[in-house]
Amino acid sequence: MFTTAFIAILVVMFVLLLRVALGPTIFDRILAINTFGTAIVLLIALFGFLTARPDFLDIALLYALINFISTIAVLKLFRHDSLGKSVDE
Amino acid sequence: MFVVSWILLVLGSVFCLIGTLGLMRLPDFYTRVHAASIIDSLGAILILLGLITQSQDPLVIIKLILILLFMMLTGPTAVHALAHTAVLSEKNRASDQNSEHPQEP
Amino acid sequence: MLIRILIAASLLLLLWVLLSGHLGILLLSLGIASGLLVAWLIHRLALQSPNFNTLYFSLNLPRFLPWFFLEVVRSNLDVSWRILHPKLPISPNTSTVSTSKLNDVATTTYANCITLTPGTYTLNVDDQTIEVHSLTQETAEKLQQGKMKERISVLQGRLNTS
Amino acid sequence: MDIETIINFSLLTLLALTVIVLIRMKSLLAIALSSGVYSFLSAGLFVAMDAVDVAFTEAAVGAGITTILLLGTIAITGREQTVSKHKRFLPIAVITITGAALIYGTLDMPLYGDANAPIHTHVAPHYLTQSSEEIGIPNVVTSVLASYRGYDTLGEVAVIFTAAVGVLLLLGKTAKRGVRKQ
Repeated sequence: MFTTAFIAILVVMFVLLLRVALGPTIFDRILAINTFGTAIVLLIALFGFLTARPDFLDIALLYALINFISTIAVLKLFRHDSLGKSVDE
Repeated sequence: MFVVSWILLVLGSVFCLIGTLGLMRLPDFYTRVHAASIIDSLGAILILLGLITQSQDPLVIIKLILILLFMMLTGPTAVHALAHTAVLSEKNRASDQNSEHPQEP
Repeated sequence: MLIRILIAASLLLLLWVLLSGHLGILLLSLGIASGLLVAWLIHRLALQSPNFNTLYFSLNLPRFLPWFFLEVVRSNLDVSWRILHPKLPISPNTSTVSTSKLNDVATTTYANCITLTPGTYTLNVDDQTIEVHSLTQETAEKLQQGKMKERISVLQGRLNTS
Repeated sequence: MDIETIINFSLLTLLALTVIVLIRMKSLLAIALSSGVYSFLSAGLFVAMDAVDVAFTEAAVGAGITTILLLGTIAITGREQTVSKHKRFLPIAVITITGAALIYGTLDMPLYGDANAPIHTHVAPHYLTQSSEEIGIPNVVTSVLASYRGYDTLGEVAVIFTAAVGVLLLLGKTAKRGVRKQ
């Protein structure tokens, strides 16, 4: 049961990586990488249940947050050419 | 309960796969965002709900709900920031080409 | 000010307990310390919203969520069907919806809800309008009817519509 | 083939593919973000190997801080990769020899998951059984790091602190110069 979902997520990850490789614009790549983070969170959550030890959820939780931070950081860099400026400018 | 969880997980996987199919099939970035948001919304929700119905430990359920909550809060913000930046950079490029004085990055 | 920091700290402590599941004196005191530290940092960053609208809003949220979940399912099915269709029946377009009479929290929620339902996502938010990219003409028209906005404006209550 | 083998193979394949994608890309921004994918995947592998704490560190440092630092560096330098004109023979030779030496080194190691390996028979059983009484912290790895090997950790923290100061000095100085330009 978990195996089905797990394999589906693995397939999703392969295709997302293909999208990262193909591009064509940088935004396509960032979109694919952001979704990749979601897939990894689901993968780790599923993995905990697959091995009947759902202690791994803390990591999934951490990933859900970190994925967001790095996406926002790269977009801020894209818009302001710097990470230091405040958003109000 | 077992059957419910099984259905939720399989449905979630199917939606994730449809989302990736869309990511490959749809013609440009702005339409691909819609496909990616299938994975981020219903794919993730159904798989996490499937896991929630499967677990007995209340701590595990709370953690899964928190993951779901964080995803639902951060996902749209990231997508919006991405799309907004894409629009801005397209506008910048257009104005650069009009003035024929491309700015140094 | 102090009360607000303490409220935030106790909420964070609750989160700490829920995540760790241990109730020993050492771990609880560590949790209290980190809760206070984070609450103070949030206060320094001025991230807390200046009024209690947020609280009222959150308490009303359970009334909105079931309807919203159905909406998410419906739009997912619609977009999935269009992706699977061999001819890709899409007509991407951008439109604007007004956010008049919504306060800041409600506007943010509205924009996020629009993004969460596949088929539509927000491109730009300003004081009066939200710019939306839709996958098809129909979803754009459906959004224009303003059912979701109605539900969200009910959420924020009739008193503080400033 | 059991499911764990499939997981390990798929994750390793994805890891290799990510590296190929990374090498092929020219935009440094995309590369910085994709290195986050690499960290995510390797942390997934650590989870599959039961090294949850390493996975935690990899997630926080590899995917979080490293990406931000790389982006900060890109903000100061430039977004496009400049292709170097150096000869490629020497780097390939160095990498091949180093890689071969590392693989040769692993041949002496005990098999993966071997219960009779020295690390499982020396002090590990003591830590696993006694740490909750002796230290009183639920996570064994934390009590090993912070108590049994406290001095070791202190040294590590000093090293990391020095590295952080160095990085901040490098990044901070140039950022100030940028402000002066405006």
